[in-house]
Amino acid sequence: KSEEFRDLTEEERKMIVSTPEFLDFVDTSSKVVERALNEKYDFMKDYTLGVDVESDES
Amino acid sequence: KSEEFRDLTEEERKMIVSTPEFLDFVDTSSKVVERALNEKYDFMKDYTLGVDVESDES
Amino acid sequence: MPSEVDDTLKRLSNRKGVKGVVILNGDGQAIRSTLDPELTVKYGRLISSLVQQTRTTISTLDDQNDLTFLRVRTKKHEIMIAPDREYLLIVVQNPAETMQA
Amino acid sequence: MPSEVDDTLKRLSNRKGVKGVVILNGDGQAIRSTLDPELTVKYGRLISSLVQQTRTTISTLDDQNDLTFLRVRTKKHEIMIAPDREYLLIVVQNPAETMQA
Repeated sequence: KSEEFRDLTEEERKMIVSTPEFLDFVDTSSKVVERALNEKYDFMKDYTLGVDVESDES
Repeated sequence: KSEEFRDLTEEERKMIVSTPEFLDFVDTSSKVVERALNEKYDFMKDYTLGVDVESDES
Repeated sequence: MPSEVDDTLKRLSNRKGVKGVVILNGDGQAIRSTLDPELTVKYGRLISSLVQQTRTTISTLDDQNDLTFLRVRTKKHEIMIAPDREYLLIVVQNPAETMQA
Repeated sequence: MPSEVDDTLKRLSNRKGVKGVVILNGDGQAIRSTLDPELTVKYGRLISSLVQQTRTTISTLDDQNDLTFLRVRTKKHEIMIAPDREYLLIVVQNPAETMQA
């Protein structure tokens, strides 16, 4: 865990960010995440494991 | 990974299954999972990462 | 009441799209399982070690934080994992079957 | 068009409840991040290694299968991880803020 962990240089970032593969990835993955964020109902809202709260609104 | 991996005996299972901690756990965790299963909308339905399908119904 | 536990598991495993339900103890040993014995041992070993690493990851990022639920979406199915200090509930489901039709 | 990427990231990070957005390459190095540099490196290292182990777990269970999405729910927030062969999108959100109010 103490191995070298180098940051990317600005040039390396620029190069990656201009590839079609990267643009595709950002487009697709951001849509999936946005959809997940859109879920209106939080299935864990009333629950904490170990603490039971009664509430049923299905 | 080749270490011994012993199954629980029937008696051990019975003992665990009769504790209040275990009953609480099953009650709470199964409710959380049932709620997750109830989510009507699958945020990944139209997407496979790497394959982009256009569809917007927000 | 053990039969209550088995009723709950039966209800879960009868849900549309649910392929299997497993309950593990902290050592990854199965207390209940609807999967065949070989797959149960495989899941027990691999999923409990994955949960362990996830816990470690979370507490390394913030030692005041803790894992409460894990959802692993794969090409073939989704694995839902509900952990507490002692036990682990694993539900394997096929989202396509749950959602469509 | 890099600015398109930055627009997308800005849109994501402006969503209610979203605490941070990070994009990593396959070595866990950040290509973009809205977290501070120290936290970015920590997330890069830990989350990419967690995704690695999750991938290994999934393919050990079934070598025809592959990870598509990972959701780690914690006491404090949810970490959503969208991986592909090369890159990793990480979004940290506070579900309470997204859902309530």
